[in-house]
Amino acid sequence: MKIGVYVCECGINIAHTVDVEKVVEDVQNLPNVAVSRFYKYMCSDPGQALIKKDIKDLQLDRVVVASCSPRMHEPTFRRVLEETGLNPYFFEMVNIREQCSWVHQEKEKSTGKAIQLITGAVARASFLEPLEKKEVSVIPKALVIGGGVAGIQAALEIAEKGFKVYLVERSPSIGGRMAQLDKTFPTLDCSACILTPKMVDAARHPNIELLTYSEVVGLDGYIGNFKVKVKKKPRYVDEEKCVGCGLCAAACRLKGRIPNEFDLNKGKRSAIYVPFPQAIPLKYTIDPEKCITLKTGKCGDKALCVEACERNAINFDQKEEILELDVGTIVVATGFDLFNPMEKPEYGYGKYPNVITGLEFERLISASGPTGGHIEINGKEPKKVVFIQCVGSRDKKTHEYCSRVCCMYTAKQAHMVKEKIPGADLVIYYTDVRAFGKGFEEFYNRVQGEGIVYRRRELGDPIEVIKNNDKVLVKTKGHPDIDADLVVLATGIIPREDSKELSRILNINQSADGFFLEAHPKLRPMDTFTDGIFLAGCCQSPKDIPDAVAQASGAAVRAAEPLAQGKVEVEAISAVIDADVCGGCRMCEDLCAYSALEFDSEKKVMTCNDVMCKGCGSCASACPTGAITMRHFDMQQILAQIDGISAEAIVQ
Amino acid sequence: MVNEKQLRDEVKKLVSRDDVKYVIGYEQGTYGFQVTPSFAFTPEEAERFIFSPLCANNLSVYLMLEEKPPLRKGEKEDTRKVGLVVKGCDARAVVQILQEKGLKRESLVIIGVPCTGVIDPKKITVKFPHQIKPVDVREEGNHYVLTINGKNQKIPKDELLFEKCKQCEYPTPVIHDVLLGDEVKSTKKEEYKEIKTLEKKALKEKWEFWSKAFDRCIRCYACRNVCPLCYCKECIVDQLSPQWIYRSVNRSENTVWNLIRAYHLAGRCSGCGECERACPMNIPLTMLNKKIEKDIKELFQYVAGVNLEEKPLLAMFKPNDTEDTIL
Amino acid sequence: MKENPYQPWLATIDSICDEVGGQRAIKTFRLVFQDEKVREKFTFLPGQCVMVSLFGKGECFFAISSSPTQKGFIEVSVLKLGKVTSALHECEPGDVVGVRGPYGNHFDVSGWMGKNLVLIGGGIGQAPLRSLIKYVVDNRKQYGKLDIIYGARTSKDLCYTKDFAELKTCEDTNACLSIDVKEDGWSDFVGFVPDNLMRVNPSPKNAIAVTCGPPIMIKYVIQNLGKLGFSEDQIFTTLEMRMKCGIGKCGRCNIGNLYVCKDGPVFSYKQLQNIKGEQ
Amino acid sequence: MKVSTMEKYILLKNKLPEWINMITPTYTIFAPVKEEDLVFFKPITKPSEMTLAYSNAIVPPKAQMFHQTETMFTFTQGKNIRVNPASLPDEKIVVFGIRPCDAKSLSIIDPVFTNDFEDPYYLTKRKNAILVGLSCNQPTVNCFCTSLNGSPASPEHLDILLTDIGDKYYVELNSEKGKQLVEKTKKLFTPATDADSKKKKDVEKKAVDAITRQMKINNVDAFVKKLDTIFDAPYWKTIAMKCLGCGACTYLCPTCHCFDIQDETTLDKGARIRVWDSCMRPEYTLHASGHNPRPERMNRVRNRVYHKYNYYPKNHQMIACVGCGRCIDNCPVNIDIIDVITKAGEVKP
Amino acid sequence: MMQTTQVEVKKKMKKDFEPNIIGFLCNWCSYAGADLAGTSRMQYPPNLKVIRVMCSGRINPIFVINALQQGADGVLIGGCHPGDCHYERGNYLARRRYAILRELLDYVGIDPRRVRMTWVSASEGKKFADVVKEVTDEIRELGPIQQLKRENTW
Repeated sequence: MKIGVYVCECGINIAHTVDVEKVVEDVQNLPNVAVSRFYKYMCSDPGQALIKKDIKDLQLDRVVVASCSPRMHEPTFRRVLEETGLNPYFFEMVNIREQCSWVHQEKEKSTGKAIQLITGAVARASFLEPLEKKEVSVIPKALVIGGGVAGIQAALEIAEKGFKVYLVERSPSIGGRMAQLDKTFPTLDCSACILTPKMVDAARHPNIELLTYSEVVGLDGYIGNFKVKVKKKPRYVDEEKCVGCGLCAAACRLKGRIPNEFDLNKGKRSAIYVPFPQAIPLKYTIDPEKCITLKTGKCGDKALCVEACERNAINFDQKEEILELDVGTIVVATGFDLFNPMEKPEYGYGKYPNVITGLEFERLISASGPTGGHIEINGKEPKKVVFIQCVGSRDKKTHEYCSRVCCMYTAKQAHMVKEKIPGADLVIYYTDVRAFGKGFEEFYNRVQGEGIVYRRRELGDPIEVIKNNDKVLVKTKGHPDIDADLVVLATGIIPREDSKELSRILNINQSADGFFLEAHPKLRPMDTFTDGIFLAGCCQSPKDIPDAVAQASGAAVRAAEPLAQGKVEVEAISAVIDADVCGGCRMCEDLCAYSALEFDSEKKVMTCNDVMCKGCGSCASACPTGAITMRHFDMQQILAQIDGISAEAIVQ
Repeated sequence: MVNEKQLRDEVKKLVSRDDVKYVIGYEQGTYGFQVTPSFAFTPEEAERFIFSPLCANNLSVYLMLEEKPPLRKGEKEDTRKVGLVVKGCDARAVVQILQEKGLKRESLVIIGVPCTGVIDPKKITVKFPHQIKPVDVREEGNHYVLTINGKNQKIPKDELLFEKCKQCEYPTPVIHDVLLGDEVKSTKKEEYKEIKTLEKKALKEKWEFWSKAFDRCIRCYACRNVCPLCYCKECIVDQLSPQWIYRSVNRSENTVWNLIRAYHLAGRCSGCGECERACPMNIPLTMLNKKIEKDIKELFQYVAGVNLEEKPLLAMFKPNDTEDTIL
Repeated sequence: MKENPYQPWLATIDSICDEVGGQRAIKTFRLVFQDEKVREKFTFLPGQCVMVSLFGKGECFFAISSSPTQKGFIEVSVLKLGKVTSALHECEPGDVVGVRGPYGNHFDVSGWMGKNLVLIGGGIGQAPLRSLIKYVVDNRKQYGKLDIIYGARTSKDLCYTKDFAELKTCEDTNACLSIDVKEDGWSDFVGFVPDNLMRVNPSPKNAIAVTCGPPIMIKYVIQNLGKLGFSEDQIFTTLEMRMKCGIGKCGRCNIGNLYVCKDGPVFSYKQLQNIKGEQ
Repeated sequence: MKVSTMEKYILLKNKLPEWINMITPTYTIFAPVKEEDLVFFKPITKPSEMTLAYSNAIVPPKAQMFHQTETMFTFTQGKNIRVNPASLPDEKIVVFGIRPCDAKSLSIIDPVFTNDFEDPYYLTKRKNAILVGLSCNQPTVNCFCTSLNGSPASPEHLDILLTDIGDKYYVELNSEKGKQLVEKTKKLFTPATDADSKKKKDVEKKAVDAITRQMKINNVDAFVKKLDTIFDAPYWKTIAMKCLGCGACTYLCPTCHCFDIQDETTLDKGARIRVWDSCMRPEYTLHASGHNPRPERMNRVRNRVYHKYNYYPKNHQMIACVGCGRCIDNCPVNIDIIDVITKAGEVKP
Repeated sequence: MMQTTQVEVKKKMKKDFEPNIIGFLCNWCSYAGADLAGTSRMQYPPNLKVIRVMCSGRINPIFVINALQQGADGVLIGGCHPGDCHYERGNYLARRRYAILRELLDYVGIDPRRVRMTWVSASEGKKFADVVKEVTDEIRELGPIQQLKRENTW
């Protein structure tokens, strides 16, 4: 056994607190260590070449690299071994940066810890077994969850590469949040004008299958072979027959009496509806909670919509369907929710009609909105408008992060007010204006130049909105009170309410803020920790449209890769069952979350499906007979690692 | 207590059946108060069967102990049933084995004996250390009547009973095909008095108590071999690579062996106390097993060996399992 | 007090010869004692065994597969099977092992002088025979006819192929190889070792037959030797058992009252027939 | 070693502590100590620690010569492999209060550790040990030493035998070693009278009579031959049916001497140790190939019986059993060697 | 007077004592959390040495016991928060095993504070650092482990 140990200085990241020279000297004496060296950047080309040369010259059979987190460079170094013909699993990585040099200051102690960690790794390395990478074939289809701009973009890009895509959207139409916006900053393009063609493209694309009014309710399998359960809710309208003429909605007894969610309840619709005129697909949907027929079984003598529909598209007998889709990869683009300002009662939202949110304002000024684009509050055009930024953002009590878009949309909205009501008086309460994107600063300057007043307030300073006849009084520390006609709250972007549930269904992680967690914040921003599932748009973190679209394109590329390859490598780390030792108690069967363990009723032993097994090891640690070996984390390896770390000669 | 004639008749009936291989019961041992396991293949052999308050052994251990040498060419597997005499606690071990699918229910014929407690041989030999000839022991109310050298001796049950029997919650076998005699209802609740007393002691005292006990351990593994639920094909202490527990007999390894043994029975131990009875070094092993039994009752509301459909304790969870000590 | 019999001498692996690859790999290790005095003092006869230690892993009992006529080293052939043998297979030349011995009895090389020898081996069982063959070849004149019958499952499972290439060119030596299943390019016998024995058809006259190999092979070889007219005391074999001490103390390698490590490993068929005990 | 004429003395019971105190500086004294209703041979520092009112120690005093765990030597692993011999203790010990049967057991296992290869660990301790026996006045239920030509008061395998004859001990010096031990403390001893000798004989007879269980082996040679004829008898299977395969009988047997050798290591160091092993375990004979010459409990139970009553007599001309009864006392399923052997005599070949 | 000095000496020894703590961290949450503590340069004591496993469910109670045998003064098990396990349920299973083990250790007289379990998510770098501090302080206070440790008299 010949082990090579390589200690990385990582510039000075490691070297400034770990005496790498001493480390190298000490570990040189460990059993089986044939060579130990240090180098400035082990992951660099020369660093890798150094290892390769040693493997060849010294015939090393195990390699230990002490550098950064294995979550960062383990694949890099495994490749080094592979390129020299050594099994990549003969590699062990020691984390002496994130978990040593960066977190300890005393040089002596960090050096000691580094030696202990490396000793553990060396001890473990001599028990490493070669593992064969497993390949599975990939179903050349993808699933995109969420039909907002990110989802649409991702779906289109994958479809363009020639793969079938299912685009699942829970609401009756795709389009998402962007469809609700009026104009986009900083270019002031009409949101609907740039989005609608994309929606149409998606609907028309031969490779895209739209599954609107549908939700993902279950996921099984693994990269390349996911089995997705999609619940298709009944529209009570035959999509094949419906042409979107709207006669039904016009006939509905409840016409104009139901608040329209798309307009944030500011407009009204019928019980049979499309959320907005440009909806895709343009198919009507009956709201089961409102429709008289569906609620009472009877709607007058005859349901008027049925009568109105010339194509007999309405079908009250439609049932919920569960579709099973087989896909190879998944893009999650489920978007975001907006902060509910009721959580901050001091702003008076919900109490006074004069206080609205930014998105409500978007509907208000939208030409297709409930007021046809006319800004009015209590039936009057507001003269004095106050914008308050950072509502539910950058706030330790609610959401600590910056939502990234509020500064700019507030500027845009202020500009829109100025454009529509030139005489209006506008005040924006801000803390910092973050105008970091392309054209942002310019836009901000332009808006300021329009006579809009920016008033700074510290984040901690309270703003209070109280009633003053049919106006509201905005009281702010350090500024004179404003008697406003309209207050627009720049509410922040928050994770969707159901993201916890979805994270469980998909088995992906959430970060502390509740957004889905990317595999690496810098280098793998589109990946999740579950192979084959990628992230796009605001479900990962707040973004503006171009960022969401860019990430969607990126996620699409990542998701299309395995589809194009046709096969994919899956985790080689899996459980193996020694049939001679297995007692057939089937305890592990219940433990496995992936149904990877199956009972062979003939031989009366358990068997493990390598591909299904994710390598968690829960079965191995519960197996009463010790028949289950967890590859790469077997008992022997862990025992040796404990031994190495605690070796008295080293611990002292 | 059971009518022995009834027992023998039942066993004779069983062994006469074509689908029964043999029946495991008790017979008179070779000296004094000894009772020994007995295997009846024929009705004649069933004549030896007895049942008395001395029948302490948990015979279900033999269910998993039967060695089946590889079949020769043309040889068919013997799938005949095995009959077994069980007391309350023994039956729980049977349930546990069945639950763990170690055996099929169809492969057993269970003769249940409602149990009013058995005598701890250690307690009785202290009282009669030189008894060589077999002794007839009967139960009369709260007393045992021993006929020694023609003379009757009355001894209060409490003085001779196994501690485990004093708080037995399942005196009537929870599983059986035949039940001999009337059901015995338990009015007792396991109180874990001894366990609770020890729990409350200072760490140092506890360690003193146990290290002294474990120091005596000679690692003969009688505790393991006598346990009906220790039936792994290869026990962890016998494994060489990796070798978790060294074969050296010293305090560290002995402690670990005893802890692992107890832990391995978490949620499986039926509380028959055979480990402690078999231990030649008088290590209070049931105090370890009972401790875990108590904990899992309190923490997870789990009782081993009473329900055939139950899933293994450590193969499942409740989302609201205890979080008390988690940082 | 004499030397501690449990304490091995250190020996360096001088060279390693890969005999057989795959799952049941066999390697032959040439071991050289580090201490020159030990090198001189260590004498043995064919059939004897040594305990080889891999420190930290344990010890294993192996027949010496080199001949006493080869000086300065000993060789052992190791089938990769358990913890120690697997670890041995990981060793490289220059690695240090422990060796103690020689143990056990040996082939009666002096008693067999002048006799014809029929040596029948299978698989790794050839190891002790190899020692004997070398010994006989090196003392060729003192022995009669030499028939060597050796077989394995496939040609790839044959050990000591280099030796056999040489043996085939030796005079007065009849080396007959066999494999169980037909292979392209195989010109020797195809079939089981006992069948090859019948084909070779050695005469029992003034002959000694020695057979080593898997138990099932030995069983049929002995049967066939009987058919050929060999008597019980003309047939010898070596036995294997799990060993720990190698010196008749630890108890496990007994067959009846005999200890394989001390009273064996060489037994005559006659002896074996009279032992009551599990083999 | 044995002296031709045995010297006989009297030691008053109240002088015993003094005697022990006098020899304590020179010898480590292992004496019976009570713990949790059991008696163990343990090193004592003062006489009050020991108990002489005991039947026998649970673990036989073979453990004092043949440690359950013994470091054979240590080594360094890794690049510089070195072997460091374990230092053999030169400590002189006295096993005080050992029963005649247990003393006999040591004589029985001596040849194993001597044979062609001397076992330094056992023999060093054996040679450094003085066995001061105590006659067994009150044999227990399962004592049967008399069935095997033993006696509860035989000085045969001892250096010194003490017999409790009321208020004093009858002391028999049976070896040079024994003599030497007494030599320096002579003043505590007075020569024994004929009356004392008679008293001892009476005590011995009483003890012999108290042994009621008998194993029926009339003639050792004949019995060995008998066993040869019933090796394949189904009898062994019926015995083995009950056996659980635990090692209690073997570990507690004074003549069982099997051991296992293992390497125990840390990262860079290690030791080769030996530990008691038991032939009742399947792993004991399991080959690395998976083949097991004694695959079933029947094979192992039979091997145990044969080892003591057939193989051992064949090799060493004595039965490897002293009749201490420990295996009977401690078998959880009442496999009773007296019964097994007696019945084996009745089995038809 | 004499007594106080002894107490002081004892205290000092405790202070000087640097416990050896082994941390078994799951790859997905707690190991990532430890990495985050690193990238955020949060300082904590160097006594904890991490062994990475894929899931806290992999942690056999024997690992813990063995660590204590091989010279660890304490063990920390890190897993994902309940419900967040990358493998769905490994942490739940680990939690049960841990609860029983801890009770058992306490019962035989081994201070249960030597074996701790924590939930650290990938985003809880601070929590990780805090837990390590807390555990290290606690075990330093407890002193070197007296029980279980292999003596290796050789």
